Formats: sequence, C-alpha cells, structure tokens
Amino acid sequence: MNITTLLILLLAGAIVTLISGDKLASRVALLFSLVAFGFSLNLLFQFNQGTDISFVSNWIDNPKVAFALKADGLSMAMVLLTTALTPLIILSSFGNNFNNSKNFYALVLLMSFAMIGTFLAADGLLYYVFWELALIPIYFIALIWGNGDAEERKKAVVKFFIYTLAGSLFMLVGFAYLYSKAGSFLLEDLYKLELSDNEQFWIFFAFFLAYAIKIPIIPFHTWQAKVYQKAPTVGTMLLSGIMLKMGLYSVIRWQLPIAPNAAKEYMPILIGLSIAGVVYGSIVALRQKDLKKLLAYSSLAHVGLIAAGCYTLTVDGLNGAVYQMIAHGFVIVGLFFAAEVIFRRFETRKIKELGGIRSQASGFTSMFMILVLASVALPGTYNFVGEFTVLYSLSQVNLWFALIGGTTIILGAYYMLRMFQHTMLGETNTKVFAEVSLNETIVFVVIIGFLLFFGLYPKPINDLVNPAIKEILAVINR
Amino acid sequence: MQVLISIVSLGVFCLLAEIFNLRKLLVPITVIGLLAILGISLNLWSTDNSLDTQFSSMIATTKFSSAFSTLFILLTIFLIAMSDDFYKDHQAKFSDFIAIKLFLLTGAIAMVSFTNLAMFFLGIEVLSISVYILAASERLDVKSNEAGMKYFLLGSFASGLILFGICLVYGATGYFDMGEIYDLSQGVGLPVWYPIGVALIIIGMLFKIAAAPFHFWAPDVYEGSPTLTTATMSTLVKVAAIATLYKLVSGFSVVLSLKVENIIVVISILSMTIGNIMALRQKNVKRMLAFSGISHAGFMLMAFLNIATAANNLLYYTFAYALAGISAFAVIIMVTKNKDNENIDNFNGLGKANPLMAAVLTASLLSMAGIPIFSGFFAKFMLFSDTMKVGYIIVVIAGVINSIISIGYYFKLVLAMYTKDFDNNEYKPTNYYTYGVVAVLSIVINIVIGIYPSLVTQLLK
Amino acid sequence: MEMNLAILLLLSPFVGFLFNVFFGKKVSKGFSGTIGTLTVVVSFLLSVCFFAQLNQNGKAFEFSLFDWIQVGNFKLNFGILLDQLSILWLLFVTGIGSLIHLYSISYMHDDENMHKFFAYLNLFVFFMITLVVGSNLLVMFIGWEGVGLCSYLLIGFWYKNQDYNDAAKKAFIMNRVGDLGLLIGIFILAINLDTINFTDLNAGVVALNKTGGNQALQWAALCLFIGATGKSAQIPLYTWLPDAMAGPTPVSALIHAATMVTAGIFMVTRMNFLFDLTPNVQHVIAIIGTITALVAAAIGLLQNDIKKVLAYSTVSQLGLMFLALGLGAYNVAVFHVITHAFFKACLFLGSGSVIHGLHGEQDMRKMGGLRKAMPITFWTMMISTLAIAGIFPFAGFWSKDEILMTAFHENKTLWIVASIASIMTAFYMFRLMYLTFFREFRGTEEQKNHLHESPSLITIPLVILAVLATIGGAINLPGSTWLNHYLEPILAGKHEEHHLGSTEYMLMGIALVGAIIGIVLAYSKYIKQAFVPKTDNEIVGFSKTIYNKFYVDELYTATIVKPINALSNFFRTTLEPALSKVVFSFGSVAYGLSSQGRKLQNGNIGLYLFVFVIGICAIITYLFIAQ
Amino acid sequence: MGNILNEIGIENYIFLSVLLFCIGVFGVLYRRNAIIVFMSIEIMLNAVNLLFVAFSTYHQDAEGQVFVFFSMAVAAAEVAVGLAILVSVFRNLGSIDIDNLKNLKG
Repeated sequence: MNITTLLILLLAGAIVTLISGDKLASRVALLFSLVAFGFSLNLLFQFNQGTDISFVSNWIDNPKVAFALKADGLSMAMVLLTTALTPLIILSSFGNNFNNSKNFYALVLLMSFAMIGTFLAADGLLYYVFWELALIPIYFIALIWGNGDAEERKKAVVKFFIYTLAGSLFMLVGFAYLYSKAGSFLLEDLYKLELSDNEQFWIFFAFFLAYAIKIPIIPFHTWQAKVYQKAPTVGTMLLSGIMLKMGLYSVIRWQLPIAPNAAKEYMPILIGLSIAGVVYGSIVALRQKDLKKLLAYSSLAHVGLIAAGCYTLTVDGLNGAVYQMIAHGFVIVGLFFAAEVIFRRFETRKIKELGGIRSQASGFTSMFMILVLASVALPGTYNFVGEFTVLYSLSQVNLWFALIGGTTIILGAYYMLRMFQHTMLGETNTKVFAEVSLNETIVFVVIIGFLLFFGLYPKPINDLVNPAIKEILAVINR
Repeated sequence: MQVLISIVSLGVFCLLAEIFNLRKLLVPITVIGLLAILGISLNLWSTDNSLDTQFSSMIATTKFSSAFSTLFILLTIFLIAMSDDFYKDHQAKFSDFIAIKLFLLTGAIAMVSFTNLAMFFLGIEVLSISVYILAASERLDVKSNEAGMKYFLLGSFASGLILFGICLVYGATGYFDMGEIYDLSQGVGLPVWYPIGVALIIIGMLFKIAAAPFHFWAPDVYEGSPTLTTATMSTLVKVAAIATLYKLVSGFSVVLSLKVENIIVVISILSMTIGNIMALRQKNVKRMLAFSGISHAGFMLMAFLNIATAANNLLYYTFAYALAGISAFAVIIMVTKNKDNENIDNFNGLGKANPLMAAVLTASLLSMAGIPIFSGFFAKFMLFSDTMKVGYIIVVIAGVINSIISIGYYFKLVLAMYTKDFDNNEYKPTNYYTYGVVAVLSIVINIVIGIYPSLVTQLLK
Repeated sequence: MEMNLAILLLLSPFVGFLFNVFFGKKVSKGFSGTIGTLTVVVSFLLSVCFFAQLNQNGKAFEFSLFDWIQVGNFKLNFGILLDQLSILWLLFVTGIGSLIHLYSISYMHDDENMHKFFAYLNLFVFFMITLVVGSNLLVMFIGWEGVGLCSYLLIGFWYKNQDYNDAAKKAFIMNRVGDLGLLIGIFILAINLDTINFTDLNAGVVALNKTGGNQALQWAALCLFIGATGKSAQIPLYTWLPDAMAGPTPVSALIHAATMVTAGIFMVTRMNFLFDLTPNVQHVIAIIGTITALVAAAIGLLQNDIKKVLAYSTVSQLGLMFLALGLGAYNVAVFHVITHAFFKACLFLGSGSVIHGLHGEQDMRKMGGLRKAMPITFWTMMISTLAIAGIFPFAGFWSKDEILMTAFHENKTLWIVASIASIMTAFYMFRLMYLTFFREFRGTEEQKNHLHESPSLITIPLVILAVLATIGGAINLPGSTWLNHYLEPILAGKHEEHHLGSTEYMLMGIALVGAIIGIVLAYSKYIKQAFVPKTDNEIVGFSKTIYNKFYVDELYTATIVKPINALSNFFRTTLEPALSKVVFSFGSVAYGLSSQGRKLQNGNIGLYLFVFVIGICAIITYLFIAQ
Repeated sequence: MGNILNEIGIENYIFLSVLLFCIGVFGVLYRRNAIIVFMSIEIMLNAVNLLFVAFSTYHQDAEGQVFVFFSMAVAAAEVAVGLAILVSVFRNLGSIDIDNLKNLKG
C-alpha cells in the first residue's frame, strides 16, 4: 500500500463518476472523495508509524524522469487538506443543479487528483505535469459552469489560464535548466545541485513567476478576483482552498531549497512584496461590492501573509505558512460556501442587496460569524495559530514587517465585519431566507469544528509538519 | 525497399481496382494492406539491416527511416480511412485519390530512407506532385484551384532550387551517394559550391516545412485545399519534410558553424513568432492551423541546435504533432463537412452537440499547445531542455513566449465549442463514425505516448 | 483537585454559554438567565475558595493544561496561573459578573433574544477569566481578543440597528489596533527572551536589561501599552468606548466599566517588572493617562446622554488609573480599579434602572424628578456618585486620593491636572444626578404615568454594589494597607507606603474640597439656576467643541477612515483595472501585430516569391559573402 | 569533350547556368502570366540540367547525365500537373493572370 493508490483511487473516481450518469454523479463523487479521505487518513497513520509509503519508479529514460511520489509531513499535510476539503466541496454543491453534472464532478475529482499529485511529486517534471494538469479541470469548471455574463467570464477565465500557464512555462524553463545541470529531475538530486548565485537568481526568478501568479502575489494577482467571482462556487473553493496552496507549497518544496542563496539575497524584496499584498488586498477588499470579490481580495491578503512567512526562511515562517495554508484553506472554503448559501436563497451576491438575514436564520448567522472571526484570526481558531506564527517569524526578520503585515488583523477585521454587517445584520430582509439545510450544516460544522479544535490543540499538525520543515530548512541552509 | 515496393504495388492495385469496380472495398483493403506493410516495416526494423545494398545503394533502412516510415504509414492509414466518407461525392475519382495518397506515402518514405540524392529528389518530387494534385483536386472550386496553383508555382520554384543545390553538390563532390559525399565533406578542399549547394537544398526543405520567411504559401494553400488534403499537408508532408531536413543536415555533415546556428535561431524564432501571432486573428480554422503549423516548424527547427539529440526529439515531436493534427483535422472535417467555410463559428456548441468530438478536439489542441499529459508537452519540453543544454536560452524563452501566445488561438476554438450555443440545429453529423474512430484513435495514441514517452524515444536506440 | 477546580472555574461560564447557545431558545427565558447566572456564580464561589486558600499558604498556583503553539525557540502551554493578582481580578470579575447577570435576568426579560444575551455574557466571563488566569502572554491574548469579540457581539446586540452595528464594529477594530500593538510587544519579548510565560519573564527581563537590552524592553513596553490603550480606552484609542454605550446597559456596566476595560491595567500590572525598567514609557503612560482623564472629564461635562456621561467618566477614571501605573504605583491603580468597579457598575446599573423605568429614554434633558419614583435607584446611585466624586468616606475617596497623592509626590503638574479632572468629575456626576433625579419630570406624560421603581432583581444588585461602593475603600485604607500586602508577591518591594503626615492630610483635604467645589458648582447651575442643557443646535463656541467631543471622531474619520476608503476606491476603480490592463496589453500587442501581419499576407504570389528570393539572398549573403 | 571543357573552364559553365537560373528566377518574379511563369521555371530547371551535364563531363562520370533524365522526367510530370491546374483555373476564372489569384489571403 502506498500513495499511488490514492491517486489511482481519485482517477478511478473521476472515471466512474463520468460513466455513472448525471443523476448519481454527485453522490458517486462524494463517495469516492470520502473513500480517498479515509484512505489518506490511513496513509497518515502508516506514515506516523514510520512505514515507507513513497513510490519511486522509472518513467521516462530520456529525459530521465522518474515517477517519484514521496510523502513527508509537509506533503501529507497538504494531501490531507486536499482530501478533506474535496468531499466538503462536493457536499457543498449538493444544493446546486449542474447541467451535465457527471462531467462536472469528474472534473472536480480529476482536479483533486492532479493537486494531490502536485503535493506528492518528488520529481521535477512529474511535479510540473501534475501542476499543469490541475489547471485544465478548473479552467473548464470555471468556463462552463461559471456564472455571470458569458463574455466577461470567458475573458476572465482565459486570462487566468493563459496567465498562470505563462508563469508555469517559465518554471518549466527553470526545470529544463536544472535538468541540464543535474541530469535528473529528482528532488534530492536538485537539492544537491551547487548553483552559482547568478544561476540561482534566474532559477528563482523563473519559479517565482509561476508561483507569484498562482499564489498570487501582487502585482500578479489581477486574474484572481474576476475568476473567483465568475467561477461556480465549487470552482472558487477549489481554487482558493487548495490550488493557491499549490503555489505556496511549491515555494517551500521547490523554490527555496533549490535556490536558497537567491531567496536569502532577495528576502527583503520578497517579503516586502508579499506584505504589500497583504495591505493592498485588505484595502481593496474594503470597498468591494460583490461578496465573492471581497472574499477574493481577502484571500489575496491572507496568502500574501503566508507567502511572506515562506520567504522568511525561518522555521517559524515555514511552519506558520503551512498552518496558515491549512487554516486558510478551510476558512475560505467555508466563507465561499456561506456566500453560496446566500446566493442560493437571494440570487445575488451584491452586498448592497443583502442584509437583515440574521433575524431569519440565526444558525447560519452564527456559523458565518464564526467563519468571519476565524478569517480575522481570532485566538482560539486555527487561523490564529497560523497568523501568529507567521507574524512572529516576520518579527524575527524585521519588526517592521511584522507591524505592516500585522495591519491585516486590523484591516481584516474592518472589511470582514463590514461585510458581515451589511450582509447579515440590520432590519429583517423582505425576502425570505430559509435556514440552512442539513447538508449545508454539515459542511459548516465540519469546517468550524476543524478550525476550533486545531485552534486549541494544533499539536498534531505541528508534529506532522515540523520535522519536514526542519529537513527542508536544513537543505536551504546547506 | 520492400516497403516502398509494396506501397507502390498497393497504389497500382488501387488504380486497377477501379477497373474491377472494387470502390466500396477499396478503403478497407488499402487500410489492411497498409497495416500489413506496417508489419513488414516493423519486421524489417527488428532485423535491423542497416544498409540495403540492393538497388544500387539508393535506399537504406535505418532505425531513423523505419521509425519515420512507421509514423508515415500510420498517418496514411488514418488519412485513407477518412477518405471513404470524404470523397463520397467524387466516386469517379475515388480510387485515384487513394492511389495518389499512397504514392505520396511512397515519396515520403523515399525521402527519409534515401542514400542517394537522386532518390531524394525523386521522393520529394513524387510527394510534391501528389500534393499539387490533391490541393487542386476540387476542380470546380476556385479556392482549391488557387491553392493548387499557388502551391504548384512556389513548390516547383523550390524544386528548382533544390535541384540547383543538388547540382552544385554534385559538381563539388562528383557523387550523388550520400555516403561518399559524407566522407568527402569530412575532409577539406571542397569548393565553395558545396556549401552553397547544401544551403540551397536546405532552403528548399525549409520551404517545404513552411518555415519563415518561406512560409507564405502555407496559409493560403491550407485554406484553399480540400480539408483532407490540408490534413495531409499539415501532418504527413510537414513531418516528412522535417525528417528529410534532418537527414540532409546530418548527411551533409553540415558544420554547424556559429553562422549556421544563428540562421537556425533566427528562422526558428521568426517562424514561431510569425506563425503564432498571425494565427491569433484567424477566423478560418484551417488557416489558423496553417499558421500554427508554421510555428511548429519553428519549434522543430529548434531541435537542430542540438544536433546530437535532434533525431530523437524530432521523432517525438513529429509523432506528437502529427497525431494531434490528425485528430484535430478529423473533427474539423466532420464538423465543417457540408458547410461552405471552415470558420470557427461552425464549432459553436459542439461541446453540447457532440461532447466526445469536442473533447477530442480539445485534447488535440491542448497537445499542440503543449499541456501535459499530452505528448505535445513532452515534445516541447525535450526540445527546450536539449536546446537549453547547448546554451540557446534565448530560443527557449522565445519558445515559451510563443507557447503562451499559442494558447490564445487554440483556446478560441475551445471557447467556441464550450461557451457558445450553436446557431442552427441543422448540425447532423453524417457518418461521423470513421472520423470519430480516427480522431479517438490518434488522440489515444497521442496520450499514450504522452504518458510513456519512452515508447517513441526508445525507437531510435 | 485544584487543577480540576481551576478548570471548572474557567469552564463553568463556558458551559453556560454552550447551554444558552444550543438550548437557550427551547427553555424559558428565566431558566436560561438562571443557568447563565449560576454558572458565573459557580466561578465566583470557586474564586473565593482559591482566594481563601491563597490567603492561607500564600503560594501561587500554576499549571499547564496542554501544549499549544510551538514556535521555533519556545513552546507555549495553555497554562493557568492563579496568583494574587489574577485571583483578585477573578473575584471582582465573577462577583460583579454574577450581580450583573442577576440584574440582566430582569432587565432583558422583554428581549426576544435573551438567551443569546446570556450566552454572550457567559462567553464574556469565560474569556475574561481566560485573560486573567492565563499563565503566559498569549493565553492572555486569547482572552484579550475574546473579550473584544464579546464586546463586539454585545454592543451590536440589537443588530437590527445599523448604528449600533457600526459602534460594535468600531469597538472591535479600535481594539484590534491596540491588539496589534500588544502582539508586537509580545513578539519583541519573545524574540529577546525566548519565553512569554509570566513567571519566566520577570527574571528574563531583568537579565536582558543588564545585558544592554533596554532599548528592546522600551519598545516592548510601549507596544504593550498601546495594547492597553486600546482595551482600556485611553488616548488615542478611546473613542470606541462612548459609542459602545449602544449595547444593553448591563453590558456597559460589566464590560465597559467594571471589567474588560480594566484589562489594560491588569496587563500593565502583570508586567510591572518590565515597566519598572522602562521609565520613559512610564512617563508616557502617566502623561497619556492624565490627559485622557482631563479630556474625557471635560467632554463629560456637557454630555446629555446619561450613559455617555458615565462612559466618559469611565474613560476619565481609567486615565487616572493609568496615571498611577505610570507613576509606578501599581497597587494604587489596582485599588482604584476595584473601587471603580463597584461604583461604576452601580452607576451604570442605576442608569439602566432609570432607562428601564423610562422605557428606553437616555436623554437627561427629558428626565428629572425621578427621586421619588425610584428611591432605591436614586439612593444607590447617589452613594456611588459620592464615591466617584471622591467624598469621604466612600470608596472612591480613598483610591482616588491615593492616586493624587502619588502624583503629588512624583510630579506636581500631573497632580494639578488630575485634580482638575477630579473636580470636573464631581461636577458632571452631580450634574447627572441633578438632571436625572431632581426637580420636575421633563419627559412625556405617558412616561410620567408609568414611572416606577425597578423590580427587585434589579435593585438587589444595586444595593449590594452601593454597599461595596461605600465600604470598598476599607481594603486599602491608609495605615491599614491590606491590598498592598496582598499584592506584595506580585509587586515585590515596589510600593512605598505613604506615611500619613501633614502633607497627606492636607492633600486629602484639598481633594475633598475640590470635590465639594465641583458639587457646589453643579448645584448652583442645575438646581439654583434650574438650567436645562440646550438642544444640540443651540450650543455654540467652545462648549460646542466640547459637546462634540473635540471632534476627535471627525478627526479620525477625516484622517484615517476616509483616506483608507478613498484609497480603497482608488485601488478598486483605478489601479486594479490598470494593472489588469497591463496584463491584457501583452495580448493586445500580439493582436495588433497580427492585424498588421495579415496585411502582409495579401495573397499575391508575386510577393510570396519575392520574399522567398529575398530570404534566399539574405541567407546566402550572410553565409558566404558577409564576413 | 574534356578538352573543350578544359578550354572553356568549368567556372564559365557555372556562370552560364547561374545566369540562366537567374533569368528564370526573374521571369518567375516579374511575369504575371502563369504560362510564362511556368516557362521561367523550366528555364531554371534546364539551367540546372545544363550544369549537370557540364559537371558530369567534368567529373568524367555518367551519373550526372542520368540525373538529367530524372530531372527532365520529373519536370515533365510537374508541368503536366501544373498545366492541368492552369486549365481548371482558366475555366473557373477566365484568366491565367496570377495576380487574379488573390482570394486566399489575410
């Protein structure tokens, strides 16, 4: 039993979903994603037991590419994030009726498959293949099942695709160069490379383009808000919940250890850029009129902070970044789901047209509130653990970074509470808002339960991630 | 040589079949025949008789030639399989078209397995003349006429150049035999005609693969020709030409001096860029793919910068490109059949009307765009990585930028299929069965070699 | 055993919260309120137990529940520290908390969401306890933010009114400004000392100071103080507190007078060893405290909303406490915190009783003459007013006098300013009393007919608090300084007893006289001259400035909120599209080139051939002719 | 033969061929009548054929002359196809001016 089974499971899930017909598709997909989740928990168990669950075999002889999947704590954490969020995301879509839903759910599973592959791949080219592969399902999900004006959506989605692909291609060039140096794509061989500073700069830069666009770090973020807005909520969740983390994960796994000197040299600029994203995203979010766009910008702000954490090159920064990735993954899925719940009832996401929901649906309000609070990193939620650790790492580098990055806790509270106030509070809305259904409640409760539990007891995640991070740091500081 | 002879015999048989009224069975018989020939070719390959000294050392079967022959035969099988339906309205000339395709294949195989320039010249002329005929085969269609005329004029001009080049080479060395020429070229003291002749031959081949600035014919001819001919040109002919170019370049042991490399760099970048940028605003799918083909020619030229790995990379690239092209054209033929043009609008709503074909077309476009797991990705990647090895990062960067641009127009088609509704309901695929099978088969092969690139890259080992 | 009790102490209100959240709606209002109250009472009783135990053996009690966050150089436990300081705070938090819960059962009885109210209140108490008993700065920070959250929830309790929601939001955000400061302070300490456990910090700070880390300590102290200004409503972050009066009155009493706002003082006292080493910061604290006291008192002079007056009074009193902190007299500040908790809670509850009686009217201009209708309310409020004004022998006299005395010894200017603030306090408090309870009723007829004393659930807490406001000073009378001794383990050897000499007596006299002057002034204006404050638009000149709170809110709006919003709009409408356009422009360039290129591809065979030949010539020339 | 070649010199043959070839090229470039363009192409091919023969003699090798036959045969086939296309163009357009072939562009 090893990690390939997980991939096969999801791929098989996608195929079975595709042939299961439109009516059953959602349930089949849910079943498979749950099985995958269970399976990944089992893998985690084995991993913690010290069992070797990696899988390495030759794939292509020339160029020498291996089908290498390796799991360390970091990968396992990200895989679990994916497998845990996928069923939630699928479940969250149960209230929607999609045309051609078999294709839709198959794509969702396919995307999950590709993202897990990205998190596990220990071979540069394999990693790249998965990385690109993940882009295709989301492209179609956003394009076909998205909402809003078709022309505008098309523009946004195509821009997203081309833009991210453009970034990735530069990463590919980077890999090609590394291959010409190392003669192998294996992670460990790439880690061993001795690159000159100049080479490191270019490699770092090539990777940075890919990741900065994917994450996104300003000023490469322009695709984000529109796509989040136009994509169906499931797509938005996949994008914001997991796919962004691919970029951040890659920073930790690939960019920093391969080009550590460049990372060290340009650290202030990188952190500065990331933090600028925090402030910028927060400020732009203040005046957003569309719920999903607001959340998109909030996401921009949060991932900015995570990226800043990554670039500190400290144990805390990397650890905190991982924590925050997980926390943000959950909370942003929850928040987008809340937006979707509102949309299902009111057919609008314009903040101006909302309001006065609290008196009609107090349960929903409470859950939404908790998510809002988690998003602003209230202590007791897992987001706080992440944000605290990241900010702390920033303060280790330079107190000013922590201070400016820390404005997120002020500005974040400002825009989130403003949004909450105008969507949920106020005089009772004239339209009827039905209380959340069972399926919806399950999604919320799982997310909230997760955030609160690990907010108070983050040790399991910490124990999982920390050794891996230390190993990577050892490579960075070699 | 057996392969060549059997194909010609098959061609002749096709012509004879007309007499025996075997039209209905013609395509199946030809396909079966070609499959058998494929078997022969593979069999020869495994026995590995490197030099076939019969027939006055005109032809040699090498791994290189076998590999490409296999690809050509495969492509021809697909093309002929599609002919059945495509030439339905030309019953009288049906067997001619099949036969011409087979002769075209003969030319192509001769081009990759020649050891004598005479054979090369014959091969390229057989191929070219077949294509002239096919291009102009829609006799009553002005566009087809124009396409045939343009291709013919420019093509025979190029033939003249090639001939002139051959003549100069002969003049300089006194031989037509590639082996002798190779040996002589290793020494010193060849007159200046030799390189000039080589340059002229290569320029002629650059014309055939439609590299900039010799590319102008391609869009017009592709657009005007009957779609199946376009498919043939953009897959079989282009692939044959690029393989021949490689064979020539290595056979003449062209010293890749800095100047030559510079020229390759410039032409490669120019072709990629012109092809991609021009494709952006095309409405006609065939024309768009013509420009895309120009850009692919640029990519393939990139391989010549690292001549050591060029054969392998070219083989893989041509496999990827041609198979994607076949499946794309299969869908295009299916969709634009009975339409008066091949505009992108015709694809509106295909995603709903015929999801499978839409998916196949999407996959083939993705492959051409170089997205994993399709083989187009590995093809490009190998090129990039090997070009990188010899230090031509600038070309790689240009290639990357061009890959990005190319998404712009490939996805125009995808968008049309998935986001637009079809204008009228008259869309009824007629006998899309063969097209479907061809399209699916070729894209499956494409994906399989994408997942296991070693299948192809091992061929030359 | 002790550990379990401590956990019970902590979790009891949380259980109440959970009960009210999940079952509150299903049970009767009374029951939900009772559960809410009882859970706090349990905590109170346990606090008393711990207090008794501590008095017996004098040993602080510390333990860790579980590992919490681990960062690179140190591990954080979710630990609990029960020492003199935290137990003292626990006592009055849970004590006053119990009373206010009790009060709320009656006060909130008509509200449809009463169970939520109790849920929030319980949650607040839970977080407040967490804040107080946390054994390191970060656990304290949980409570710190948690009480901020509850404050937000409770200020916006009547969520249908967007103004209230605005006030709630403002409170939360301004608190968060402070929280950021606190967080940064924690970071500085953590980086330099590798620990933020209170017990380890003391030694660490001293050691660091010796090794030349004073600079860092100063910054840390300053940042912590910024945190305190947020929570404890000091300049410049005080403006949320008056707005916070939008919440139900018991909330104002509990959170915005007695407990939460004293968190800043708690924290500074907790970290006294740090502040002692950073005299510069202490000066800042003292000055800020004094100015706050004066400004808030001045604003209080002219407010007409009964709760706003009390709110400014709270700000002002908190300013005095910070003055004491800044002067290093932590015990004095703590003393004032406690007495202030008694009388200010009483005042708020009293005002709540008044508002309750008048069915929601808060404008003092529409009150008057309530003395007879609401005798208990009147008398308890009167006692508290005397206490806050600093009249002998009520609790406020002793604590405030200590502050002034300390100020006198340290810095005369501060003393003078603080004294002026005290005089103002006496003036506006009596202004409040006169306008509310004396002379004839100025409200509507209908209100007049329904004037009534509040039910006993409301009056009992009032009475208890009034009693405490009277005798509360006893815990630290000059000469019998129980509190000082009690706090000695925390503030080891730092306080100096004021030996009662002639100066001290003179100062007491001056303070008393000052208070009486204030009262007399108020009397002459509002009883003698029967002055009733003018309507809003009649106020002119400097009083208008004061009435409008020195336009601080407007200033903040103009300098911070508006620019940020403008920036946001600018980003949203201009910069974002521009950035987007930059990305698109790559595409546009390609498209433009494409259009141009199409013109070249003009279909002319002649041209094609021409270019072909040119190409050949170029290549041949480059290869063979050009050198 | 060899003597004549030696007297005249192979270079002159080459110049002559190149000249003829260029005439052909210019004919192709400047003439608009398709038939004349064909003829120009034929001039190019024949120029090469001439050179083949010359080289053949120069090298004392018959292969060159054999090649000429190849090339002539090929040229004939080519022209046959070309003329066929030309005929159908003429039928459809009523003109053999290559400037009229401008439908496909852009």
